[in-house]
Amino acid sequence: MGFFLETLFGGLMVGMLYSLIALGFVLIFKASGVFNFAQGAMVLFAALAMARFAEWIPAWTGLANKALVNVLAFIVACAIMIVVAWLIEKLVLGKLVNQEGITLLMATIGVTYFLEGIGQMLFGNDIYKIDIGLPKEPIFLFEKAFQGGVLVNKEDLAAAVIAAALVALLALFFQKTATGRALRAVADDHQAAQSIGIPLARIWVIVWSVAGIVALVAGIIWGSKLGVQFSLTLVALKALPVVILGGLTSIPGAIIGGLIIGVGEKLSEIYLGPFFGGGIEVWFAYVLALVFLLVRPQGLFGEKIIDRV
Amino acid sequence: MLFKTLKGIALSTAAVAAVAASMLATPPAFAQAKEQFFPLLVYRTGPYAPNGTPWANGKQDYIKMINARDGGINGVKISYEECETGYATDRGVECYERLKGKGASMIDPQATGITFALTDKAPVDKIPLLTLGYGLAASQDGNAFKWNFPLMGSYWTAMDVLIQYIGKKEGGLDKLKGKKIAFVYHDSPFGKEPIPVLQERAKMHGFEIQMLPVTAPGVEQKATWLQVRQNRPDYVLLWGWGVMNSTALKEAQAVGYPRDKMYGVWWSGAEPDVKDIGEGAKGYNALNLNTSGQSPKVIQDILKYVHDKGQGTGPKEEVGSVLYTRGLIIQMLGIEAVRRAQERFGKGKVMTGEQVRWGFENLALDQKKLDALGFAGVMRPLSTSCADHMGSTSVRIHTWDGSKWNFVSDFMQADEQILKPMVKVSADKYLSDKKLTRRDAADCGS
Amino acid sequence: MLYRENGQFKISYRADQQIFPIVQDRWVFALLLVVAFIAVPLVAPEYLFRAVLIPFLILSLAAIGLNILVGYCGQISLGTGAFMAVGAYAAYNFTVRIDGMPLLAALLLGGLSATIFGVLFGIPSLRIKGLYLAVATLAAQFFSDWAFQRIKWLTNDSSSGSVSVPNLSVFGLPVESPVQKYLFCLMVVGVLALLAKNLVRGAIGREWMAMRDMDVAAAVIGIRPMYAKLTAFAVSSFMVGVAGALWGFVHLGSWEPAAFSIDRSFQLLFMIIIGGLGSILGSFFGAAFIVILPLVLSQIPQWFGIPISTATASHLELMIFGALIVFFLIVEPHGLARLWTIGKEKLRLWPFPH
Amino acid sequence: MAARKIGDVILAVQNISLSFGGVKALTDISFDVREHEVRAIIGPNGAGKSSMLNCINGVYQPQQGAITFRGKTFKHMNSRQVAEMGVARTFQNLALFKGMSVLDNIMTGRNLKMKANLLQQAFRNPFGFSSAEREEIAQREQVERIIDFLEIQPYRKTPVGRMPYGLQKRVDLGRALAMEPTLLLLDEPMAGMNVEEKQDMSRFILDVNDEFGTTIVLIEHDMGVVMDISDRVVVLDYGKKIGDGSPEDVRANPDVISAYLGTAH
Repeated sequence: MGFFLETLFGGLMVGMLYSLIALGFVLIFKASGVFNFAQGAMVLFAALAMARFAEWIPAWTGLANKALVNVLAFIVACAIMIVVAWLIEKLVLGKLVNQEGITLLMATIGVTYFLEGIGQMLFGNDIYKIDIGLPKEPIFLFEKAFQGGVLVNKEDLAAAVIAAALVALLALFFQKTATGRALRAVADDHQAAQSIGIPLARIWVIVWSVAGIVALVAGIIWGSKLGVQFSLTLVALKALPVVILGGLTSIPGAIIGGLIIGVGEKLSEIYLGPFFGGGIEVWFAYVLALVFLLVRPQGLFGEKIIDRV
Repeated sequence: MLFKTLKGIALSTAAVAAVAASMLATPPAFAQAKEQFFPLLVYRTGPYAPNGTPWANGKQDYIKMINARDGGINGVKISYEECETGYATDRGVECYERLKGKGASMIDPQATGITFALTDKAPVDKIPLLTLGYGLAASQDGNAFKWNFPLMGSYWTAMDVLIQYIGKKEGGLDKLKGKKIAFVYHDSPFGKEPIPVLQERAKMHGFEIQMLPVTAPGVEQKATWLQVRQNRPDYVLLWGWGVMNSTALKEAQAVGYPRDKMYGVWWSGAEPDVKDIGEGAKGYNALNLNTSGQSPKVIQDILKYVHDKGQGTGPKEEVGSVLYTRGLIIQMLGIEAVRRAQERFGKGKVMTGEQVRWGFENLALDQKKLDALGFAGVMRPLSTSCADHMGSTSVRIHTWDGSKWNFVSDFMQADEQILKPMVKVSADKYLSDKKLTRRDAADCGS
Repeated sequence: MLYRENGQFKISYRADQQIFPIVQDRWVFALLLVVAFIAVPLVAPEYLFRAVLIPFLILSLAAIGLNILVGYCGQISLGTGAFMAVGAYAAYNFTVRIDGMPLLAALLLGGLSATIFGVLFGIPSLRIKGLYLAVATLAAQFFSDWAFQRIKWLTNDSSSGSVSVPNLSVFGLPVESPVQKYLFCLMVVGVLALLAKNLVRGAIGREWMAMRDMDVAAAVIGIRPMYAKLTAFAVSSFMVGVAGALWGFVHLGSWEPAAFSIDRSFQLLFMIIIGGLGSILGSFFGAAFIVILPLVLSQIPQWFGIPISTATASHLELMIFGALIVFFLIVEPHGLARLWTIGKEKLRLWPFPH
Repeated sequence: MAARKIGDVILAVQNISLSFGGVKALTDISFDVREHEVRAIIGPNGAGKSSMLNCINGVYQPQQGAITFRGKTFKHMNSRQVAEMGVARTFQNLALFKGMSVLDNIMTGRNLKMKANLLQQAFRNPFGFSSAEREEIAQREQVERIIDFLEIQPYRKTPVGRMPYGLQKRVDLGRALAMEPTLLLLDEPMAGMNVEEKQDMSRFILDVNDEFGTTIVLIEHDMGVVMDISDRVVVLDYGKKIGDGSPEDVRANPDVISAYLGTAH
């Protein structure tokens, strides 16, 4: 029982991180109808920027205060991601307006490769370290209830909290601010939004910037857990089933989907894995999502599609 | 208008590709007759780059040093070309095909998967494969694998030594009875190769093994370590490469598994695996085939003849690190094989693959030679024979103290009584699968 | 002035329906065949066969398969690697488990196994559309990665999970030397490419394209979406499967699941985007482009003496691939194939611009 | 207008109701179509005209009601069946296969008639003994007739995407005709056309109607056209039927007038 809870917690916390990345997907899809495969590359790129500047800033300026350095590095990384967003809008999306979703998807795969290449070229391809002082050692709960107690990883906990906070923040941003309303307007109907004078291009830059910053936060969390390294891009592949499970256009979908997948894959790995020789979590998430789609082709919270002719 | 020009560009891109194709038809300038060519298969990008890069740098620096210091091998200059495999088998094969055309006389594939693919091609192309400490365990049987040279050790010897050491810790192999040992391995030929020995030993000493495969590249280990946490094994054997190693250590820390109960293969015990965990990896143990540090003469020479001249392949501080040094050893062995071949087939000549193969098969690096080469203390003497393509495994355990690696054991050997028959069996299986026959004594002379 | 169709009047629909309605094209094609079958084997160096031609041919076949699915039927798949893997491992199992299984039969059986697998994973496409489907196809990818890694039976219990095939031969002729391998691939790919061409220019091809362009209208004129989509999946995965088997047997000789990873899937996707969606010829262009580009990049330093480190080279490769994908999607969504036809039209009008 | 004897009812729509989620698109619609007649469905935008056709050829599945075609009654239709029973259809905002040539677009209309299986098609060859090849040629001849009839010969091989709108409408019609339909559903065949184009299209429709005796159900906004070419008219508004009868009756019907106030052309 204790162990089950451990797994459950572990799954939920990982799930929260999946949600965070899935959120990036959903934001962009809602606003620009682009299924942004490059989300993972953006995570890597942002994390690399953060990690490297956290090294370079002290080297250049001789700053000692670690917290301050991290803040500075974070700001620089944000700036970089905004530039990236702007470039993507200018050079890619701006030129592919009104194209089919599939075309846009392929374009973002192109962007993925480009970012991976330039990211490693600019920032190197070693394992880098992001240290924002997240606690590493585990804590044990309910030690009386269960022998050995229930292990909860402080770092995961902190990560989950950060993720949750960010999600809340974004939800607020969407609901309350003028930009948020504009975003939703665009999401509902590009033409209409344009006609009432909402500048699409700017909206897109904003959305991609936000997605870029979400990617940065995700990158920092994963980075401080695993170290910043090429493989961070793979994290995005874990988020894909989340997105389609939750529905491409739904923020709550991304969150709940993330939790479902997170818990689902960990439980499956621990309790079903042994019968299959282990390692099933890699595809379990996808099969789960696939089976789910067969029941609801538009995902958990996605809108129903009606053919009009 | 713009699009017209862009289309123009596109058209010309296509044209370039076509031209390039034709240019490829005639591979650019072969290494001149007077140069011994070494193809360098490397991976400097992707999940395995952190470990692949120092290895590759070591190989390249050693060549540069030999050229600069000795002017080559008995006057034969060494030329080389790198090819990025990204640790991917098919790209490795492509690199092999590309570079062997330039007169390659030996290849260090730097990846087990690639080794497997090349093992069938090498005999056809007559190019020996140097797979120091990796590759096909069975290939130490030189009578079956004429062209493979897993010098200094295979995964089987590695596994065997680890079990022996753990046994010693427990105060005798018999004490392993009833113990639980978890095997966390990279789910690839690399990680699976040692399993037979582990099972054999488990049968012998009656300890229980828990298999925990990790899907490449190895960033997803949460579930793995939750399982470790659940079964609380007495020891964890780590068979990782690249980012998998550091991730494993971080997850171990996260579930609070004692690092000093973890033992890694010699590919899981280098600086990149632990440096950004620092204290968190304190107490973690791993095999190591070679020393690290900048004191040995060969390292000094490299600093003197290569890095001080600004010719260094990588950063200076990396010189002498574990994997860098292993790269040196591998390149040194390759070059010594050529030197040995020259002794028989003519000094100052460029050696062919077949001649170098003979060189590998008749290596006799005694302490004197090693000292002369500047490898005193870096590695143990090594000699091969027609039947034995490995030489002996003599390996030590080193432990991470939070800032550096320290050796905690003296040299250990694998138990050939156990391994020899296993090697023979699997070598024979390979031969029968491939419808090949063992080499006869006469062939050994060649 | 040489390239003209003026004065070539079609007096029958048959004549008008040929693959190459224009005389000059027929000549060019004939010449191409002569070169491919006779000239190349005589002159080309071994390296060219092993590092360029053989991979090019095999990947072209895979690209054709994928193009049928994505380019013609509009069902995007990110799991092509999986279908290649199924083809390769199925063929492998048939070879090692059945004594004296001839190579060709093994290849075809590999293809058929892939077909079954493909149809299986195609079924969702009846309900799931567009992006959702694209992601769903990744399930196939990751599942096969896992299956061939973990299910020992599939790799004939090889301790390491990597498999290798014994010496190849067809009808008693060895397929060992690069030239033999090249010719073998050339024939297999040639034949299958022709069949593919026949399908896409025939009734079924029109059904696929109809599904792609306007599925509702297609249904209304009596095209069964199920039949159209599943046949597309079937034919596509058959081709891809055979390609996979060739890749393992002829090109690699010994392989592990990683040879058919998701990177392979993307690589193939790039081939058809760059080569041209909905074009058999384009599949060849794309394959050629993707196979040659990295080699060129790696050779550039030698040609121009620019010192460029291996790492930089491969990073550049990633960047150039990425940039090219975007570039083609923006500028010429129909890829090199379209540029080819444009070139031809220009040539047809030459020297008079209009 | 040629003397066409109007026959018995071949299509009867009974109490059809259709809704998406909460939104009612059609409520309790009933009307019938006689053989050989030209039946028009009119009504303001969003009156549910297209939805009606979509129910008839199985794109939508009505929640209530039934459709009787040639004596057979269906709860809801299945597109394939409908097509096999000889119902063809053109679309309001062109649903042509943009990537394909005019020829291929119309050829798809013949697909139902083509029997060669996958393998026969794959091994198709010009050496005479290939059934697939023969079939292609046979069908091609039929299609060429339609191309001549619609006077679009010069565009045979151009991708429809690149053709002027008016001609695309013809191709749409051609694709439907290729099915040799007994019942032809035309969804605003003249929308967005100039006067000449409209005249051409009307001519084609009437020719089809009396040369092949094809029954025609057509949705049209242009009252002028409707009055000229249709025998009977159904009027929909907000998913309800508000009028049914000869052009004259309908024109006189007050509900219709009020529905059209402002929206009439």
